[in-house]
Amino acid sequence: MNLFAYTIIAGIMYGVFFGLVGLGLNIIFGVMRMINLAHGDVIMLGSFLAYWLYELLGFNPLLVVPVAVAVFFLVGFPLYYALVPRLLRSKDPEMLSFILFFGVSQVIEAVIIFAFGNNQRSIPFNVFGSAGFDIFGQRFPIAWLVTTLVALAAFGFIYWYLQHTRMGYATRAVMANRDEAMISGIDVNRISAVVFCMGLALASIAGIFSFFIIGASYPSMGPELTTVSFAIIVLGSLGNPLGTILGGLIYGVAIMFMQSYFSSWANILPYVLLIAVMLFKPEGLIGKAARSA
Amino acid sequence: MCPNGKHLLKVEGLVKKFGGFRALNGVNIDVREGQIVGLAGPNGSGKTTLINVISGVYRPDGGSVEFDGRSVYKLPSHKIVRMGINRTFQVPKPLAGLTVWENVKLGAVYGSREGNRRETVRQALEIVQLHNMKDSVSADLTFAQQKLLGLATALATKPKMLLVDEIAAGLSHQELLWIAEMLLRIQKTGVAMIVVEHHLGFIDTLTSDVVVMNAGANLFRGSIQEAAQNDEVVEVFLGR
Amino acid sequence: MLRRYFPSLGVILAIVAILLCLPHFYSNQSFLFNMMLYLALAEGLNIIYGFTGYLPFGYVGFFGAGAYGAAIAITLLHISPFFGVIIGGIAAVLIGIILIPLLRLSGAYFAIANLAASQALYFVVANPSLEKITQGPYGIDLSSVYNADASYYTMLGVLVFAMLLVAYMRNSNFGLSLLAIKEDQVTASLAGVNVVKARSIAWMLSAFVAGLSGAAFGWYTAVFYPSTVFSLDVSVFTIVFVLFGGIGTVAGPLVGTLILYSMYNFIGISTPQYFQLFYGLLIIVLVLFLPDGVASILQKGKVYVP
Amino acid sequence: MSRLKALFIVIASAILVFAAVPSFAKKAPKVITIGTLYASSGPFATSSTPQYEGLKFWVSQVNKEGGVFVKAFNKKIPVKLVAYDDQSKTATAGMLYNQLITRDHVDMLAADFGSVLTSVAVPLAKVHKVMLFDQTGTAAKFFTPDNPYVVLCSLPTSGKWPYALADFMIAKKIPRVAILYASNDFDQSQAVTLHDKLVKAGIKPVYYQAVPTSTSNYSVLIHSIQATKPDAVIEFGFPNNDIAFLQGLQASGVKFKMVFTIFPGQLFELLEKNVGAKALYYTYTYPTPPLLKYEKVDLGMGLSQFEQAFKKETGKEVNFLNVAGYNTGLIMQKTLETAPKFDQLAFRKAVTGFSGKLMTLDGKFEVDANGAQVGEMLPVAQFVPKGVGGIEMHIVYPPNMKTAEAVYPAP
Repeated sequence: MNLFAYTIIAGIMYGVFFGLVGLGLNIIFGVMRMINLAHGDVIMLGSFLAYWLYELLGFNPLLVVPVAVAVFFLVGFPLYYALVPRLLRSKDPEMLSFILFFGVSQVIEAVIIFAFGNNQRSIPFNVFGSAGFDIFGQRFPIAWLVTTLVALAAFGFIYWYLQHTRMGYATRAVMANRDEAMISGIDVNRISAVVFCMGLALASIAGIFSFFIIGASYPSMGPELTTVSFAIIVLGSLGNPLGTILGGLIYGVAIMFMQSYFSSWANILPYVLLIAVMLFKPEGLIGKAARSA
Repeated sequence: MCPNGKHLLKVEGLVKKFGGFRALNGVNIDVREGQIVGLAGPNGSGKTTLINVISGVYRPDGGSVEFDGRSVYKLPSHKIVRMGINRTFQVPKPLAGLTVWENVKLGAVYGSREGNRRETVRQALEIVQLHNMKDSVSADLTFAQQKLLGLATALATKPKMLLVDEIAAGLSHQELLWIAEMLLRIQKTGVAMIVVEHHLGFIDTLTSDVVVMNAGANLFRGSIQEAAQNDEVVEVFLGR
Repeated sequence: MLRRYFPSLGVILAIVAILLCLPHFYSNQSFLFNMMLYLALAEGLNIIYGFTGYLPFGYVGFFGAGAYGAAIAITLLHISPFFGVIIGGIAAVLIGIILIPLLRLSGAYFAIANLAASQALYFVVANPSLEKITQGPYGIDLSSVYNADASYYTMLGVLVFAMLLVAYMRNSNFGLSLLAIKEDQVTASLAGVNVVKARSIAWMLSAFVAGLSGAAFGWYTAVFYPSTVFSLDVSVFTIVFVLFGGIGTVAGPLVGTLILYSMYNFIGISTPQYFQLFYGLLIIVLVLFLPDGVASILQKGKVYVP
Repeated sequence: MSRLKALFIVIASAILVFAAVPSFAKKAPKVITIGTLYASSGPFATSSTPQYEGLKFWVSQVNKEGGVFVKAFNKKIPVKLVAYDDQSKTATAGMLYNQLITRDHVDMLAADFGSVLTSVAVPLAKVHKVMLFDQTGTAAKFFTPDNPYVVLCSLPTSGKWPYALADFMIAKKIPRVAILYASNDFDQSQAVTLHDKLVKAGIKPVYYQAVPTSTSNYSVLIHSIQATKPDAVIEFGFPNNDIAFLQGLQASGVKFKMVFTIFPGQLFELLEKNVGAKALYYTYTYPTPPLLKYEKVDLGMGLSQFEQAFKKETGKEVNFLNVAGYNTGLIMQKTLETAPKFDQLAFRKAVTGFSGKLMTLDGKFEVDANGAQVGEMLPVAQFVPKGVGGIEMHIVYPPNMKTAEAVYPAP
């Protein structure tokens, strides 16, 4: 029973974090209808940024968050304008962008190996203090609590942005129908560029805290994370950013149960979930209502 | 014209739903061999949906469709095509990367499966007068030529029945006359047709047998002159 | 009628002649083997991607299924390695049949679902609870049937088969019908093409080629692990080679593989990151400026590419 | 007829003479070429690179003295190392081993690190009849009677590693044991050995589970283990698993009386850097050089001398894999020094000749008839705190090597 309770609570915390892992991919998909195949590599970049600032300057991971946001907005804008408008004009933007971002992911991986070597890196768990905290009589590392809170804050921010800002309103319009939004005078390119940067920044934030949930970081961890993220956003529902948290929770709790009770099969889970949802419930678990909103 | 020929197509109580919306709500229509039936009605009345369902592009949700004595209800398109029904599109969808010849050849190879394929392709292209462009890539054709290419591909499958969707839209008066004449020539080879058209004058040049649809059901059948006298039809066309 | 096959057959004969003669002058058989392997895989991927537009990111799944299918047949059923290779091909086709529903998904969704499927297959094969059948993660040992020359010529046979398939596709009505499906499924089916059947056949042929290649590779390598034959690099390299060469022709994937794999062999092996960086950049440039590959330069100049 | 016969004899003897001439006239080569692979990237990079450095160090040492003495030619010949990067990928490795043999025509092969990257070399060595000096590829299945061309230079085959560990636990009468292992040949063979030995002694493990080698988060697993209330937890993994396991253990605050992992004893610095010294306090491991110090040697340097010289040349502290790489060089050196003929089977015979009679900084070199290492058995060691934040290691088993009593249960 103890183990059961632990599994559920750990799964929820794990799941909230994995919601954050998928969030950036989902908002980019929502606005641009493109799958950022370099998503996992951006997460990796975030973790390496955190590692580097921690080793060099002793930065607390929480302090890395604003740095990462700034960096990815600075990189994201030129990257968007260099690549995306050209792609949108091509004859098959969906497929070509998919392949293009795959190229980007390979470049990122190679450059990071040049810069850091292919070794594993990690930040010690006790960077937030070595005390644990208790939930329902179960003890968890404090780093997990911090990570969960950061992920929830990110979701809160996206909710606030979409529902309570002018730009968020325009973003929702673009998500609903890009062409109509363009006709009604919204600067679709500018919105897309901002959301693209936001997606990258969110991915990098997930990367900063990945040490405490996923374990050590290494340059070639990207592709697997991209697949897992895609499974999560398909579960939640594609193009609906807030639905991502549901996908994350299902994934988190499921994987924790697998680890507790069928540990040797745990790694197959995200892939089977992904295929099953795509074939049998392609609109995601929240369904049409949420999707058309 | 042979209005007394035997029944070729028989549609009864056909239903098609999109989510909660019933785009077709119990349509009945029958067409005899070699007959041209005009299909008119306001936007959104379900004309194109009907053609999409009969040709297997959409799957129906109820009713029955019989062709040549056999049910084609819920069959996939290629089977319906091989049984002898084909169609054209309002917005042409040629295989843009292939040449004109290859487009039509595909129909001759997979749709009709009989006769001399080369000859079939040549004849189809001659009917629509695209033979001199047979090696052009179809993406390079004009809008009107692409429509004709679609018609030629359909003809290459040797249909007994053609569903012609708004072929007149966007064409000049001259082109209209020429197309009407061509359709009549095709009919003479024994091909029945349902001709969907906004342009009642165009239908008038082809047939005196018109079906008017409204809100996913058939409202009226008769000649154009009778239709003009019918209050319901007039109301539907002029708006409530 | 058969004359239209001549250019394609010419290309195939040239490749075969080179691969038969080269081992007498050039001693690095392993390089030649791997070159043939990627040539065959590139043509196999060309069958499905070039002719139907489905990009199989999980293509390595068939490769691995072939390697394991053959290895299991050889070690458990004691079948001769040559027939083992054919069984490997069949194993891949069986996996292909299971995955046919994925063809309902379009574009990028198909690509990702297929990737997930190959990973799932990898984890099943590598799972220790299947140790009795697959040896789990502990790997396969075929050194008792190791035969470098026999497996070399088997691979050459697989390559010839793959090239002939593509030559057939390039010149036949069946290939034309697949191109039609790639352009527009509705129009194709209204021309009478059985879309589901045609693309499933292309899918299974593509799987068969990858399965045969994987099986021949397994035989040649003799000792391998799940991570060897399910490595995502196999998919990635093959896709990059095909994209670079150009799809839908016999020669395109061959040219792409010959150039890039040679390059990989000379710069990639000593410093793999340089090669990774290079092909990453190459993909970006290709997508932005030459989405149809090198062969399209010739085709734009109205040159026929076999 | 007889004329034909005579012609035949002439031709046959001519062929024989031509075939024989090269072997008579076999001249001493200008250099002895040794082929090897290393991984600069991928999961094995952290282990492979130091092993390669150790081998390179040996090459530079012998070349400083004018080369290695080759008995077959009765003179010293310089050594040339031909090395390629396999990126931790077996497919690439297979191709490169082949290239070393068929294109570079190396005189001897040294395998890359570990069983996975060694596996592809074993059948190639057999087929091409080239001696493969297996450095750390400890899978038992490599060593078969039909393949004389492979010799394991350091560490016994992995299934033999936990012998002392099992005896230690039986001697301590630890009743409840949990075994968690990563599902790969290396770890599984150890888990199986330990499990069987314990069961034989009447200790049935309360938890015995495989997890994927890619497992990177052990916190839930640690709680499942805790639920079975074990006294001792044995985790067999690769370095990444051990790091993740120890991190998870520390973060969860769960305590066991005894915890064992493999790699702190081989890659101490890597582990300490990633998990911190505190996480290692009172845990157990297999000690290897340089933690285990062999100073009296028959060939090459003793451990302290090696540590100094290596640091001087590379600026790095020595770890086990540096020792293993250097040790491989020494075994090759001894082979060349004692083989009377310069051919592969003579090399193999020479190895059998000095097996059991050679002491190096890696311990006693002894192989069985199939070439598997049986000499360098692994004791059990425990880490204990030393001063403020420091750490040191005591060998606690077997009794003849013991430097201190085990602190059990862990405080």
